[in-house]
Amino acid sequence: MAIDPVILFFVLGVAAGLMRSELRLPAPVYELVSMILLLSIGLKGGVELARQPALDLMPQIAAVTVMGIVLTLLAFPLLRGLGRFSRVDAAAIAAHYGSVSVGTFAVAAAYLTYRQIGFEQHMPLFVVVLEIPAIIIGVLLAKGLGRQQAWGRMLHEVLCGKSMVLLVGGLLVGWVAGEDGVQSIKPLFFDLFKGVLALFLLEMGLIAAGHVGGLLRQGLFLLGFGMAMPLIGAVVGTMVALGLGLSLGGTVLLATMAASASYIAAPAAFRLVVPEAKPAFSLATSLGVTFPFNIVLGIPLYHWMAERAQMMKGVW
Amino acid sequence: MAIDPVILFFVLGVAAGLMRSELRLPAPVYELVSMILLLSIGLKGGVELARQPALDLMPQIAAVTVMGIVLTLLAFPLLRGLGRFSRVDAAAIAAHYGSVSVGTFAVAAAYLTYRQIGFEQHMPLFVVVLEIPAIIIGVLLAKGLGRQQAWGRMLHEVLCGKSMVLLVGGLLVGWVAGEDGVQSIKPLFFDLFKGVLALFLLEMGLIAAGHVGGLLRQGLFLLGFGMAMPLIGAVVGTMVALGLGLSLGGTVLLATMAASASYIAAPAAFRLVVPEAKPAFSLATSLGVTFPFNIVLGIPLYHWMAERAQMMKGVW
Amino acid sequence: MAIDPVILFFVLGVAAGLMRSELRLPAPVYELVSMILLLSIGLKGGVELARQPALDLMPQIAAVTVMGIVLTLLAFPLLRGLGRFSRVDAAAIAAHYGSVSVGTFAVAAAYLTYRQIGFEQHMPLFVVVLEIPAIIIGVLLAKGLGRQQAWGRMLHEVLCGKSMVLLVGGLLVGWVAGEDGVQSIKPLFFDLFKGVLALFLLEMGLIAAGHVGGLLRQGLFLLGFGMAMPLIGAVVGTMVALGLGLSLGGTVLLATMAASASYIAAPAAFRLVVPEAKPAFSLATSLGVTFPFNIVLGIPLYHWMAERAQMMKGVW
Amino acid sequence: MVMTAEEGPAKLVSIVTEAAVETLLLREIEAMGIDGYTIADVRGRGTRGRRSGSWDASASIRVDVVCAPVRAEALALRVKERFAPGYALFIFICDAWVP
Amino acid sequence: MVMTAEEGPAKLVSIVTEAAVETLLLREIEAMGIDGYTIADVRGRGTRGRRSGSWDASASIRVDVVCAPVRAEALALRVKERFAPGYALFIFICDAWVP
Amino acid sequence: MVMTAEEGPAKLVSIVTEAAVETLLLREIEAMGIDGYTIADVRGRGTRGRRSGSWDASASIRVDVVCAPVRAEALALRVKERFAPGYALFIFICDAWVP
Ligand SMILES: Nc1ncnc2c1ncn2[C@@H]1O[C@H](COP(=O)(O)O)[C@@H](O)[C@H]1O
Ligand SMILES: Nc1ncnc2c1ncn2[C@@H]1O[C@H](COP(=O)(O)O)[C@@H](O)[C@H]1O
Ligand SMILES: Nc1ncnc2c1ncn2[C@@H]1O[C@H](COP(=O)(O)O)[C@@H](O)[C@H]1O
Ligand code: NA
Ligand code: NA
Ligand code: NA
Repeated sequence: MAIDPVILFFVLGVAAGLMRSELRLPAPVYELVSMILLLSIGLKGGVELARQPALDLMPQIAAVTVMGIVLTLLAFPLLRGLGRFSRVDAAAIAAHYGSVSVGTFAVAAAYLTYRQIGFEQHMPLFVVVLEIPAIIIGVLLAKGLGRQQAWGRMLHEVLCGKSMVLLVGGLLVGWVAGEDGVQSIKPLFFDLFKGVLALFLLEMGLIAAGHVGGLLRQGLFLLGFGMAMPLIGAVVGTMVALGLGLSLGGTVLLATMAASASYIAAPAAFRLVVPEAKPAFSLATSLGVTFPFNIVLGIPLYHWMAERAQMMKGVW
Repeated sequence: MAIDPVILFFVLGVAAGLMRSELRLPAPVYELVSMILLLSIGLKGGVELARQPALDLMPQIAAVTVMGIVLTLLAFPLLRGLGRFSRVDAAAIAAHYGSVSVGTFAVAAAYLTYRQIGFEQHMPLFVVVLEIPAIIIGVLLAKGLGRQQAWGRMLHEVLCGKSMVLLVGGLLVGWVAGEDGVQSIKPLFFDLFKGVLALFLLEMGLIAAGHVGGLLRQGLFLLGFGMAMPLIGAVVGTMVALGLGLSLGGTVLLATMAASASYIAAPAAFRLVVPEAKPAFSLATSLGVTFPFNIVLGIPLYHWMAERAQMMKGVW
Repeated sequence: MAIDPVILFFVLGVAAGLMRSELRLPAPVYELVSMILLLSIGLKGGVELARQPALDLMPQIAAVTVMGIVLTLLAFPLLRGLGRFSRVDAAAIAAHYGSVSVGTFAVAAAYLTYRQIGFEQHMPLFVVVLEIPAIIIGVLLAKGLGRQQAWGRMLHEVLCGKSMVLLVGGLLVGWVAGEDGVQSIKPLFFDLFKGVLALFLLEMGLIAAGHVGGLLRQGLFLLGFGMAMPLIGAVVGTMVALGLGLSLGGTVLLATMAASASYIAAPAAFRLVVPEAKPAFSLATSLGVTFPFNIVLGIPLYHWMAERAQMMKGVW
Repeated sequence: MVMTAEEGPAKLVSIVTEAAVETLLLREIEAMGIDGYTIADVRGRGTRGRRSGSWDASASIRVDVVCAPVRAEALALRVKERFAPGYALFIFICDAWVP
Repeated sequence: MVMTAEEGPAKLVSIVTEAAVETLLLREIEAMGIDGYTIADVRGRGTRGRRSGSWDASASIRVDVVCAPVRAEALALRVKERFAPGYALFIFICDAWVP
Repeated sequence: MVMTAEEGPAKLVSIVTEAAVETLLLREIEAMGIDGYTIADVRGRGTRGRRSGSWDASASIRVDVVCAPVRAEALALRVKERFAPGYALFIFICDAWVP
């Protein structure tokens, strides 16, 4: 089966970056592109929320929240013990992995659509839900519960960050407007989605290529962690999905979310709230290793894993 | 009936602005978005112009021109007498209200389409027509007829301003190319229109939120004026529409145009030609009060008014 | 028959430029627009490449490569002998005319689609092929074969320039993904193509208007050359197309490519590799004369010429 | 007559003002016979409030002119006289050296 | 109390730092009673590596503040103290003159 | 060896040139052992005409380098020698102080 072209755009970006081409998305274009992606994912989740009673989703939302916290608490001791990172750095990296990457989610959704595998339409809602708890736990791990005063500002930075406002805002707009309401804005936010994602992945490829050098300098631990942690996350995500009774497609998506590491909301929040944490560590790992790993190898692997898991579950 | 999502984007922008989120459209994206809107409205008007003999529209064009002048001359004494504004400030604000807001027009057209209420397809032409006379009268009120020399430059600023070139240019392109000709550029300029309008309104919401503070400082008069003047305008617009025999939808649109205040062409022209006029007054009122008032409350109200008026006319 | 609206956008740009309007595309928007155009043309070529055995196209690719070299070698002595240009300037201008203008190609393809004249779908491939040889020959003419050392860097600049990476990258993505694969990104890269081309031509019009002054100063030779050279190119292109047995549409396209002068890849490469060549000469001629000449008069003329040629060929 | 910044001691005159007057300001500068300047799009805050740069009405530019010391003060005064009454405007001058 | 750059001798304090802290930095500057500054979006390189400016995490800003000479050093120190430990930050000061 | 701007007196070297040579220029600067600079996208006018910045061929950059006074002149000369013959280029130097 052919490769999804959006992945090819990522590969093109990496190649251009390694060839030292001067190609780059101008900053305002990158902002436009990521704005459309975030709003679009939010809108999709909101439209689904409008379709079913929100209360019915509460148990799933709770489970996903707990999953975000558990993943952060799993990653932290690994980084602290095996990786010998300082407390703040371990906490920051752990929070990135407990949180979620919108771009990876979009690639996985595209992967399923491309193969005509259905999934629960409210999955984008979980992207929004999963962004937050890991960041809060990460900050707690980094700073302890001591400095009360900064919490207000921290919550403000997390909840009023650009990406969060667009995701949650899109969700609310989609929820209030509903399926019929969003028809008129579909051509921009839904039809163009894959094309815009292609441009986004092109830039992500260029950025990832730029992080390769930094990664080699920081030693092999992060390279290994950046591929092992997604696998742990995918197993956890698959188990949660089974527990929630999600479909095959939904299982693949939740596994991918758990496996993915944030590179938009988490870096922005940590930069402001825990500036001592070095962004080079978390970004190089999440963007330079985990993101390409997930979109090229991970998603097909989680697909295979979800198939096995669904089969085994059927047997029991 | 559900709320149009484009309005929700405006509300999202206001909310994000008040929450002091760092969300903002980068300047080049704002320019792209407003370019597409202006060209699109011009193109639509031009395509209609191509469909019917331009001469037939002359009486309507003349009536709309006179309406723009009358509205400016109505607003000026109100601002001078009741508001106690200086001559130049009163003239500038009056010109903003005699002119028209492209964004408000677009929201009203979307409102009608959403409710499947038809309207004369040449209405965008009136947007173009209505931009100019109020600005010229406003400059005359501010400066008197004395300084001959500056008139050439003033006309140049008004007619060669970015927004005017795009509106009139789009109109001419649409006129020459005609319905068939513009088919190939429809996906960008027509299909994406509502989505692009949503992004525009998001930014307008952010800007409006930023003007709230300024408004409170300038006292209550402008707050009242910013809601009373649209009502006066809407009544005038409805009457003109009845006189011209427009349909229900056309009446709503002309009332909305009359009720709306410019925040693109007029500010740009006045900044260059009458710099003594303080933009804070006119912009805070037109963007911070009249624009949200119109899109949230005004348009449904003018719809109701137009229905009444059409019924009364039918009775006579 | 109506004029294609994309041409009207160019005319609008020229008019706005001459009227000294402040209208301009912000630099990041220009970059986005040209990125989409280049990727789109590459993708289209690649999809076609996927459809037919690449080997079958080898003879055509070779013929087009030779055509690019011949055109450069034709232009050089004209510029050196008649135009009395310095060696480097003559070489630079010649390379621009041996290379190809993506914008002109897009206008010609739109012209044919508009008139429902079919053409070989792999023509975009030739755009990519034709970009390169003229630049290399031009640099050879300017610098001689002497300075070995700079060749690596020169090839890097030519092949890793932004426009080349996007064209070739799009081609490879389209090739690997194939017709089915690119379906999901069609709305952005294919459906919006003409609208995006309209914005591009608007900016090209503004730039061309700015070059009019420079052109008059550089004397009449370049004015004449900028119209004569496309005619020579079109004749060469038509002959090559006949030799290759292309359809009517394919003949028009190849003639137009041969007639067109580069203003993206060639200027960028020469600026870096042969900085002594004055860009004012080559850009003013290619953008200020040849580009408008081709899109307004040239393409219909080459259409007429191709019809004659096809008829004459039929007679033999 | 056209004058360019000559080598040696010079002044850097930085003019921050509204983007709306770019054309008028450049015309004024060129009318003094100065034809070297560099423009950047900026945002900021001053006595006339915050200018966020996000849309036309709030866009600012910074025009940097390196010129002979004797012309710097004259340029600054002329620009101030012409534009300070109506527009957000801030000017500062630094010593510079053109190598 | 609000202080604006007065005419006469002054200092230009140029602060280059991460775009992420724009709001915090401006709050700090304003807390010193300074309400005039100009901001530009930039990219660059320094002791903390290359900052390409192409996306959020790598975006830099340059904030130029013209103020009274006595406050320049204090401003620079306060900003350094607050932001240098956690963020990419570079400050330099030039003599200026407000005409 | 890598040198960063040290605290104390320094020079600010501002280089305005064509965006096309950004990579080459930075390589030249780094070859002198300087690894601190700030880049802004600008437009402007000079002896080689107007550069509107609206598309590739007309794009300009401004590279600001703060370095030790002894290296400033050398940097400026080296850049002039390499780029002035072929490219639009303007350099000016100001006294600066790194706090
Ligand atoms: N003290 C200052 N330092 C740096 N920039 C300033 C200063 N004062 C004003 N500006 C800039 O100049 C613009 C206009 O200033 P003003 O007319 O005082 O509002 C502001 O928006 C700032 O960008
Ligand atoms: N010597 C210098 N000259 C000019 N700009 C500098 C210099 N050093 C640092 N910068 C700027 O300040 C930012 C932060 O510097 P740093 O914290 O040293 O990485 C860099 O990304 C540059 O934009
Ligand atoms: N006197 C000057 N003051 C400020 N910037 C200048 C000056 N002269 C030239 N420039 C800038 O340097 C660029 C190249 O200069 P030139 O090589 O003289 O055309 C111009 O496009 C301007 O942006
Ligand atoms: Na995760
Ligand atoms: Na009105
Ligand atoms: Na050619």
